[in-house]
Amino acid sequence: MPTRIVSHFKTNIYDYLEALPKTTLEKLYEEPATCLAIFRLLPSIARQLVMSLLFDKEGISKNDLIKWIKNDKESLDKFDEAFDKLTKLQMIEQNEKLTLNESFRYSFQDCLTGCGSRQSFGIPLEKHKSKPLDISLLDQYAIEKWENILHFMVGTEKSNVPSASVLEVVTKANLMRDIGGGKYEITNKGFQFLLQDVNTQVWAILIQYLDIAGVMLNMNVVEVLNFFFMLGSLELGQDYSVEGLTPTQRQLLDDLENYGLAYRRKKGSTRYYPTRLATTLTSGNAATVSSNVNIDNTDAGEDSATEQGFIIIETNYKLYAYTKSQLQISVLNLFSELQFRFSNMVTATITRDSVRNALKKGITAQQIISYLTAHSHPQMKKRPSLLPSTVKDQIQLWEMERNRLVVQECYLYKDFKTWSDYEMILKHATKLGVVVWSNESKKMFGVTEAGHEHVRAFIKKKMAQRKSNGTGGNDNFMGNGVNRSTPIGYGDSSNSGTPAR
Amino acid sequence: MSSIKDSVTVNEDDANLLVLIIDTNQMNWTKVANKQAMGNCLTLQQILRQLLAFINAHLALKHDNEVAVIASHIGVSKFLYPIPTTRQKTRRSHGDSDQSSNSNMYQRFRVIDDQVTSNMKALFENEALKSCPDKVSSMMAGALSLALCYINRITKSDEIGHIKSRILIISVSPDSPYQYISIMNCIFSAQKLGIPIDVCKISESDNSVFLQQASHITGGRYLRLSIDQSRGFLHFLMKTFLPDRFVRRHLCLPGDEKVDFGAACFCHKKTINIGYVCSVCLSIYCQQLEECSTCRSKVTNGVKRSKTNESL
Amino acid sequence: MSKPSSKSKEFFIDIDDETQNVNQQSGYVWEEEYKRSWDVLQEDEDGSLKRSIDHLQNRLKRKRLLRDTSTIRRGIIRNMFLIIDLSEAMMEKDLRPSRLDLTLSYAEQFILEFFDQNPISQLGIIVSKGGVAERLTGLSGNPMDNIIALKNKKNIDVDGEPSLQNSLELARSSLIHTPTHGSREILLIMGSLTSCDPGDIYESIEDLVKDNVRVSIVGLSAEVQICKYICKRTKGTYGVVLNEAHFKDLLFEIIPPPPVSVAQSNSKLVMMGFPSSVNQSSPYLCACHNKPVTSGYTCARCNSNICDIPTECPICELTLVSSPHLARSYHHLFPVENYTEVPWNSATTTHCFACQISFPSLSERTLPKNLETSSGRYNCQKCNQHFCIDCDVFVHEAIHNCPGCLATSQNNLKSLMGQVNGNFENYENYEKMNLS
Amino acid sequence: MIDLKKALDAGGHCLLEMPSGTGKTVSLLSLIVSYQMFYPEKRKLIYCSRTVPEIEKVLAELQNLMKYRKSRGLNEQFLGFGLTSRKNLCVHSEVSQEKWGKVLDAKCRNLTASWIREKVDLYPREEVSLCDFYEQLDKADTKELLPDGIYTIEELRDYGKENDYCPYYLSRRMIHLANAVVYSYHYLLDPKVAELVSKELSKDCIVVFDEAHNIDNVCIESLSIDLTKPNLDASARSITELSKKIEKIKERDKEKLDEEYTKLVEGLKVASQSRDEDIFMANPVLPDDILKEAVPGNIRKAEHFVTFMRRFIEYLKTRMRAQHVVAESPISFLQHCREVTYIERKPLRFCSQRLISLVRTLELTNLDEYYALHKVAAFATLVATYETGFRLILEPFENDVVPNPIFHYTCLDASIAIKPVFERFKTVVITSGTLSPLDMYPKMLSFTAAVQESYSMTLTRNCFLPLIVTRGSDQVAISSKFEVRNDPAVVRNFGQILVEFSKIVPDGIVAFFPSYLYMESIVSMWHDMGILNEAWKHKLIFMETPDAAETSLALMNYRKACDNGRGAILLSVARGKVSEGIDFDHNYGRAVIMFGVPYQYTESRILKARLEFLREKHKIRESDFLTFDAMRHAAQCVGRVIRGKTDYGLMIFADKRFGRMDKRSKLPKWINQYITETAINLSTDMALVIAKKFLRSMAQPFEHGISLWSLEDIESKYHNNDQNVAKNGFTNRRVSLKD
Repeated sequence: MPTRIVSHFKTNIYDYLEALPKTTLEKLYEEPATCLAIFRLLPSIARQLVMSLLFDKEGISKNDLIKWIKNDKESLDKFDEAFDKLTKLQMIEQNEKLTLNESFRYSFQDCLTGCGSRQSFGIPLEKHKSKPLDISLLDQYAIEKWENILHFMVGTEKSNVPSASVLEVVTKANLMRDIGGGKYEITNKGFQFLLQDVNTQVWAILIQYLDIAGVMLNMNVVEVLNFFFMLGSLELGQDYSVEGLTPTQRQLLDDLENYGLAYRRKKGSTRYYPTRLATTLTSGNAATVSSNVNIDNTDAGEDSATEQGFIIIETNYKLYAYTKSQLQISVLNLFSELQFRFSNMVTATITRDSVRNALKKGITAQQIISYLTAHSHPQMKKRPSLLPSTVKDQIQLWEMERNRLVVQECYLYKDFKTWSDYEMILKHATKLGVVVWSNESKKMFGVTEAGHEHVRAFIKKKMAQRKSNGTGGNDNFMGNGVNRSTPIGYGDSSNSGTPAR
Repeated sequence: MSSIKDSVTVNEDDANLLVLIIDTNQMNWTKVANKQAMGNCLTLQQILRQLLAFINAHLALKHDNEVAVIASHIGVSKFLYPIPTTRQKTRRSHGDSDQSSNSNMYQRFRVIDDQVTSNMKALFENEALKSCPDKVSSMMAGALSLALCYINRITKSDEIGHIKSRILIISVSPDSPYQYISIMNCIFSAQKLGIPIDVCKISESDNSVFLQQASHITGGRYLRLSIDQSRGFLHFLMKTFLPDRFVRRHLCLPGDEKVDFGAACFCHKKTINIGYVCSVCLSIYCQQLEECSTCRSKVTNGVKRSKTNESL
Repeated sequence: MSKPSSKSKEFFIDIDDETQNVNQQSGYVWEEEYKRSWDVLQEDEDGSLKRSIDHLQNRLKRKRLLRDTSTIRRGIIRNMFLIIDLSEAMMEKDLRPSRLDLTLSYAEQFILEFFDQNPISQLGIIVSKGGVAERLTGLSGNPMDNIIALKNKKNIDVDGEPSLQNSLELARSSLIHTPTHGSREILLIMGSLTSCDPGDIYESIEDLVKDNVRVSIVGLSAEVQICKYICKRTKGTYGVVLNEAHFKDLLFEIIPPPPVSVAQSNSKLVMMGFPSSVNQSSPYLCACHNKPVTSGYTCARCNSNICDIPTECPICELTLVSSPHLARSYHHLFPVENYTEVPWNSATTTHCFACQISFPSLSERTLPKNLETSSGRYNCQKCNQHFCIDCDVFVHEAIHNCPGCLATSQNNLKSLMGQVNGNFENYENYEKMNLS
Repeated sequence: MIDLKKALDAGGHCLLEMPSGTGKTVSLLSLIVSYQMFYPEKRKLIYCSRTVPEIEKVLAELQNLMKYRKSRGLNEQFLGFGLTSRKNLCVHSEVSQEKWGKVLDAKCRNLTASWIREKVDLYPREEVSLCDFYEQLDKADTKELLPDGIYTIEELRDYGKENDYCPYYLSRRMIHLANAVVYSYHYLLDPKVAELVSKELSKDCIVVFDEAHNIDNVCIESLSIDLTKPNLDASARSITELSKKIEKIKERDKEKLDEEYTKLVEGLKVASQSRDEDIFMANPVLPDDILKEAVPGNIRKAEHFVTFMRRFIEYLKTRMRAQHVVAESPISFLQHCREVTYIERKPLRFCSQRLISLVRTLELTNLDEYYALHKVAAFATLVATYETGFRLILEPFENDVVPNPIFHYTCLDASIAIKPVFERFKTVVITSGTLSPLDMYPKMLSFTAAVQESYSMTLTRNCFLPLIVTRGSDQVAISSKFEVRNDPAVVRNFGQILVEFSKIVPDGIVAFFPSYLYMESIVSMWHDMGILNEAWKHKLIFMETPDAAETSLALMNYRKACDNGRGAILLSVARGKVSEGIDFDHNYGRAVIMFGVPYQYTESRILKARLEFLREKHKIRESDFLTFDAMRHAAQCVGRVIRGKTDYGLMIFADKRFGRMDKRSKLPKWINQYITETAINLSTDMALVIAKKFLRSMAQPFEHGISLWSLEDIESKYHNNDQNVAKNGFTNRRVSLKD
């Protein structure tokens, strides 16, 4: 499966899960933690459905269920979407009545009621033994580890080469490309990757890891996933014992340390701490929101700062970023021109060129925008529209202006003898709706690959007719008839190719 | 009766604050319990268990969903969760409460459940309350006021207006007359703030008029469970009261039948269609009097308008 | 005069603080700068400074609150005429977007809020332009009619000067017919500084006094002697707006029902109908607007269809309300007592009783001695619970119950009764009515 | 107040500038009174004010004060009353009906003159009407005429009515017994009057000149005389009259004349004991040496004198015929006079006395007919008396066209008239709302002030807002300068200001122009420009006219309009009646607009002469004096608007010249301190914005705005303390003395 980089981790992981075979899912559903995590990935209606189905065994028929939905367009659509997802994920079993997947239902019930004995939420150790670990320290650790990887990708000097396994994943995900001699260089995907928020990045990596795990390290995917989801449900700053983890998972733990998801005092200690990266795995925009919901929120620390956002953009395309981190700065550098750099902030401007550079690297305007939105300063958040619309639109415009041209493969028909022939064929083609482009004066037109066959067939038929009613004449109906035009290149570089519609 | 349905726009990824008001009047619960046919007996404990599950469900819906639980008890209403404590204390409490057995429950669920149960225990053990004038009613008004204050604070505290709140009342006790005004006040202010008040009334026959109005005016849901229905209590909860304000737009939920506000005269307590209202204290009578029995103000009778109308 | 100016700052900020959903945030210039500095303070972690300002703000928040809560009779049933000046002066742009537009939009908000707070009152609108006064709507209990009248463009074009006397006279002429148990009020929004009157206005004023009509005036530009006189004479209020926010405040000060001296308030029994609501599948015409509707109410006496209550039955003139409407007005009759600030030495509580927010504790109190700070606790006299400033405000502005009194066993009945005995002997009445 | 006390102790003169409407009068009185009350030698308080209403005000204040002191437990006998002309005091049935001051005086005198009463004694049968009020008074014993207390003029009349005393003479007689006398300047300054009224005042009197900002003018007027042709003709006539009379008497009883003659020989002592009823005849303050001398021979005989006078008058007439303006010093005048008519200087000097004695011997009644003649006599005397500080100006044409010759004999030196006052009395307090620049007055009045202070005003809120508008919205500079004053652009801008402010200012606006002429011209131009109509939309417009009656009518309606909310504008003139006497408190004046700087009419020769003199004598540059004069008037006008601390108003100076430092610095301190940098160079629109804001904030209820315990309160408290301290101090001392 190709690693698509997507704007949000939900879809990311979701896609992955969808792809999994029923059996695996079944297995997954045995873990309450996993159930909870997956459950949270669902759209709200779907969640509602699950909840309502959760506590009746006999289930209800779909029609009854639909009765429950207001019947206006919007609601019904939402319902369908939800329903579709559920089925895809094998959560709903649809025989004459709808019921939840058995194992899912049980373990999720357990999850809510706290019965069962799966211990799927990690085994916390008693506090009294060891003094609790300072959270800020954990954050520090996580950030350090994680950013180290990113640094490496960006290729900032201070970065030191991360562990082999990490490298492998990174290359596999083709965020970087091995250019021999232990040298790596970042790829377009890499750049895009950089722009996403931490959560998505983590998932991207993890999923990558899953692939590898499945194939090379022949780990049990289920266990791995379970472990991930479990991490997601753990408490920050709480320490957990490794007992009750399968060997695979223990092995996994070592790797995760490299990413800064988990922390252990020393190698092979029986106690591990999940870091913020881990605990926020399953909770999308948690970091920003929870900070002002919690009655007493403990999160201070660098990444929370970055989570809080540090970028201020003015309508005049000026950009002020309150950050020290080399990484963030170099990321900014991807799509803006840095101007000044101060101890705790940098100023930059977003210009056409800077954006185009970014676009050339394969970064989409959408990504830039989402990046800016994700990291925008609390001050900006106060305003109704987060980014100044001028900037936002302009960036998109800049992107569009690159894709004035789209490329489409097509067959070019030319050198018609007579106008009538041309016209007749064209008429037919248009009837089929396969005409891509046509030109009276040159007596040319192009049809899609799909259309090609039909058109040719049609022509043959015509020719046959002519032959039959022996109008003799030379038989090259259309001189050196069809030739396939394969335009190359794309974007604004393309002077070949057929004009877009 | 103009009742505002969600004046504020709710988005899919809004956090939801659910303030759950539990009527914890043992007398009435036991009453309910006694009413049971043998076998399916519904005690407060059971209810509580189911409620906890419900709370968890609510929290499970979203990572950043919040919940507050208030007990409307005999003669007192109290916060069960959250109980503000200084930071390190909370830590410790986690520490204390985590028997490793509990490890197969989501941390957040556990914390909340523990607190709620323990606080409620404390509430019941509290001797002082046993000696309370009226045993029938519960301090619904107080609970509502608390809830509103809490919500008010939370909504103030997040500037991006990300949190949407609602109130759910689980009630068994009959309305206490004394609380009429205060409950009404609560209702109106809730209406102003655009906070729907859901009501789940567990009783055999009689509806709670106050609470009916509450849910009707604030655009919430009112649902009365007769005892034997209340076996599937949790199920009802899940189906009716779990959906947050966003989802509700797409679901048709039970219990929004029209409510009629019949008024009753103060003098004979009989429902009337046309009555006489004292211009000073707005008390209602079914016929002319010399003096308003409520505010003792002499009535200069001969109500102009009414005369003209009689002639009609 | 640095001191005074700062003073005024404070005073104004408070205005802005508690104007909820003020559609424009433009406060006063000096207030702006004040706010900025305040932000700055927040950013640097200087606790003490932040605190002091916190304290400052609290004081301001409360200043508004301290209104008299002595349970005096209030004219619950009100008859009010809203007079709007439509002279050319209203085209001035000194209030954004223009005096007129702002006035109209506020007038609308005012009307809604007015009926929300005084459901069984009546209100009519008079406009005055070109030296004449014209009645847009007569007294009616229906907010919508009034608002619609205001929305109607042809009603609100400006011209010439207003006429104080004419409009007052016009208002009076319709007010004197209202039954005496209701209060008679006039709210005049005056943009112009001059008025062209046919006769001696002082006579008209005397008449107003005679018929105890209370005139309140909101001036949009400057203080005019005659207005001041009128208000003083008729025991109304006179205010001149400083800016948009202040304008709104002045208007909304009129909304809570005015106290009436027991002497002049002779109570009456007003006949009212409590209509039953109807829901029909097939639409029918309503008596009030002759529009087809499917749901509404039927008059308790003549069974004519009305689309919304409270209102006056168009057929038999019976006032139609529902018990909640009456209930809405109750909190005017039982205001919550003001909370008193708790001195540090008795600041024992750790958190607000109502919203559970934790109080600043003495230990972490590091302050320059010169400015004394509040303990952030406010105490209810009855139940002796402590509340935070926000709750204090919220309780008095929105809920109108003291959570403490209601939520604590010892004095809940007592307090309730106490509240009541303030005014009435057998309070129970209130309850029975709704046990139907 | 401290300062005042110092001055009193030091027995020096002092000069105090106190903002109007801040209880100036009362604070003065309270201190002085307590001061008087303490010291054994009860120094008399003489309080000079400008107009009758002001006198009334002062008396009222005084009453309150005494009430207060009584309430504070010290009851002392204190006599205070106002003194004013017969016109205001007379209670006689028909006499008091008289409208015209002079005539009234005359009538009164006809009933009270000494010889008339003698006549009554002589021939009882012959029936002669007398004023029985006066008779009563005469019979009564001066001692217990008037019980202690404070009498306002009104009360005085009532008192008079009750016990049939003539209030006028009563007050005159009581002066030397009173502790406090309140009267108008003239009684002190005008030598003719002063001589009788004020001469028995002891040296240690405390003299207060209130509202004394233009005291110098008063002084000057009191010594200036204008002779017109009619005057001369009249006097000529009365001369002939005289001669006739003389003839008659010659026949009837010769000896009377002889006796008079001898009297004259003995010298003028007789004249000096002229009796109080004959104010009219009082002779100007003459240098003592003259008083000693005897009347020169050539006019001792009546007929000689008459002819002498005739000659002099003829001479004057001839002078009048001159076609060109003449300005000369008294000396040269006398020179010329001698050459032409051989009239020596010395006899001229005695004219007025001679005339007086003559009149008495002839026992003339209805003296008002001789008014002109006396004027001439006085003129003669003055001319002959003073060489310096005076000037004779002959203007053949009234404003250079109408042939109406006038002989101005103008005093240029204010100090002359006031000199005796300063010399005579130990302490003279000169105070007003507008005296800046302070050093000006001592110079002009040539005295040395022990104390001169200008008090700044401290207010509960900045209750007035001075704005200096220098250009119109179109940025054209505005000014009433002579060159540009009629430039339409300027006029339009002036108009603009009027209109705009009439839009935003509630109730009353008062607008001042430098002069009637200018006002008229501008108003007519405005009319043509349609500006008036514009203004009419917002306010009614009234105008002040030279005619007092019209003006007061206008005023009345103006007030009405302000009261009933219509709003009004009053156009008036900087030196007119409105600018001086009348207050525009509260809604009667929410704004004052000064259109242009109220300079005097510089073409006037008298003024020129005066300027010249000032330059010579006091080294005061013309420009300085002019601006000084202009600004003090401006300040006066502007000061009208704010009376008391509840009051508030705008002060708009519409002229770019106000912006200059030299002008502003001459404004009184209490105004100056509120002129902010931003407000000194505004264009109309800017001014409007500021004004709007100001009006809004002023409209807010009081306590809102500003700190409750205002500086003012503190200060006033401080005053009280001060007094109390003083009092207590005194009382204690008194006690100690007793022991």
